[in-house]
Amino acid sequence: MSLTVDEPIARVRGEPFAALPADLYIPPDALEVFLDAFEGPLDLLLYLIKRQNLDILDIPIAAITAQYMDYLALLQELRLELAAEYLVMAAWLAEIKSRLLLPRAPSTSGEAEVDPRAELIRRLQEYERFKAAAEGLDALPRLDRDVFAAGAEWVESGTVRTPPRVELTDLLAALGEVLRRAELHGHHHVAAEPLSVRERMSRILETVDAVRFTAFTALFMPAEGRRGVVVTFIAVLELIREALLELVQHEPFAPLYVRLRG
Amino acid sequence: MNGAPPLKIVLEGALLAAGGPLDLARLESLFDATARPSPEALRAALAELAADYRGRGVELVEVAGGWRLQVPQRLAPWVSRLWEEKPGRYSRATLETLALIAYRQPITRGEIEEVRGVAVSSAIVKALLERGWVRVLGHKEVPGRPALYGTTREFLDHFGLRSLAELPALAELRDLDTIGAELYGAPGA
Amino acid sequence: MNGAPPLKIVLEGALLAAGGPLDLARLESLFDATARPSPEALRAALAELAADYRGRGVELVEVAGGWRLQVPQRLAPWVSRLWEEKPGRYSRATLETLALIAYRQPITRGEIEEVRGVAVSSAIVKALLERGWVRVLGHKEVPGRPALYGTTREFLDHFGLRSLAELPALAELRDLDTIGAELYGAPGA
Repeated sequence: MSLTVDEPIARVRGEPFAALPADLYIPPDALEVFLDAFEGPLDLLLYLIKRQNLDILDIPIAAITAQYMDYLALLQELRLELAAEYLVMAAWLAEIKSRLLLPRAPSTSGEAEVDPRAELIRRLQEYERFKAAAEGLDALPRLDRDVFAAGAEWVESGTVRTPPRVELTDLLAALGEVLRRAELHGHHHVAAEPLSVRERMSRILETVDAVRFTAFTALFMPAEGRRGVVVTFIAVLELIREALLELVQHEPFAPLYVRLRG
Repeated sequence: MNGAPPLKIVLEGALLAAGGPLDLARLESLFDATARPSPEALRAALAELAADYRGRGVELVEVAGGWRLQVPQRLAPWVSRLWEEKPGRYSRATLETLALIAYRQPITRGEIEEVRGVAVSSAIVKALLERGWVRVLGHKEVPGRPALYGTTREFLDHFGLRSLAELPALAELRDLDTIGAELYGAPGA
Repeated sequence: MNGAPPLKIVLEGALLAAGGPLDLARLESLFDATARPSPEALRAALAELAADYRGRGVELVEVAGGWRLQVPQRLAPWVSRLWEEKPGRYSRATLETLALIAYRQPITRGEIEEVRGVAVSSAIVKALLERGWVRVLGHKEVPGRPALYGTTREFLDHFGLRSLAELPALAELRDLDTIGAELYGAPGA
């Protein structure tokens, strides 16, 4: 992340904004995207530390805490919604700072005194490792983005007599794969439609005729119950929408008929 | 990067990545308007490729949908075993076509191609029709009156389903993968 | 037909027809038991193929699922135009979550949140599961029995890795004990 000072005075949401906290180097126009730019309090702290070329193992807790608080104050001033984690971190930093300021209590238990910063440093280091790991992962050549599976058509020959067996899992995997690709590469958002509707659409197409009219009511089987009727109804609407079916009514309140378009 | 790769290499990569036929217009569209090769240059590069593949495990053929790379028939004794093995399998293209017909019926070939992003060969549709899993339900009333495909009773029987509604939802895909992996070891490609 | 084609040509055809990775066992199974090439012969033929492809629009790589033919990265500027849109970039939150699952598996969502310092949205975990890169390995025997996540073979294949050991090395954690000493003088008695 490279955020530099470009303009000493800037406008934030149209309002001139001059009262920047000391040591705050983020250009004001970047503040609005603040919460998007940082992945959380640890990410923000890492940024504050890196900006001053400090080592994680040697952070001046008072200075970093002050800067962190400045950010939070500014964000609150801008009425940006703060994730709770940022406030938890603020409380933690304040606690560490106060413990460092207090005189060291005489060791009563004989145990080594633990640096109150130790846990913070451990978490910062740990987060930094995985932040770097995520970048490393993103840099790997990825299928469909950087490299592409190479394939050529296999035209089935007469030598295979036994037809291939297909498991349901194969079919599902193939569907998953093709939908994934479609989503990856374009806007073909294939909506999940209830299959019962799709099946009913096929059934209706089989029963209706292009010449002869079929009574609308004949498409319904009351024995199927409410759900069956609804499925049929949606299927008919879908077929009409797709211009496969034509709905005809000769006069108001007369019986409805359907036939195949064309 | 210093300099673009030779035209034929770009075409080779595109044809392999597409896994289906690409026509001249599609091949042209791979290039910036300023660097677009002429149809003659494309044809010459395709001819070069075809010559390169002599004796190899791939051949370039011109079909209705454009140019397509395919595995030559003389390799059938070996390659067909890929699908003949115990969990015998159709090609990825065939399975995807079947899956789209099953889940999106009634559907036209054009609609399948739109989702898959590449042309669907007639051989695939023919194989599914011959297998008795797919049938023509009717024709869509749009220019060309394309056939509308759907699955058959036989298809349901093969998969032990009473109705299409029993087809697993896409969300179950991962679970099935896990189960499959546990039962059979790693699933094949 | 006089004589079998060279081993590497058979492998080339099979890998292209499969359109995805094939492992050694799968490649062996293409041949009659009597004519089955040794693993060494297969490896040698694969090495020959890899050499043949130098400078071409295809390359041979070994991934978790076996050997795969792929269109090399340097052709991406042209080949990716086959699809209208660039594949979506993954957010940092998604990548960090994926990295934690990859390096720290089996791991619970709570453990991921602890390292990242922020909540992990369900949408991210769901997307990784649906993508097939992550799966539930089991449940941790602690209150709530949270799911333990791990990566899949598909994840490795997708990122061109043969195993998790090939992931880029994690940065070293540095020792904390020394700081305490610096701050307080001698470590506590």
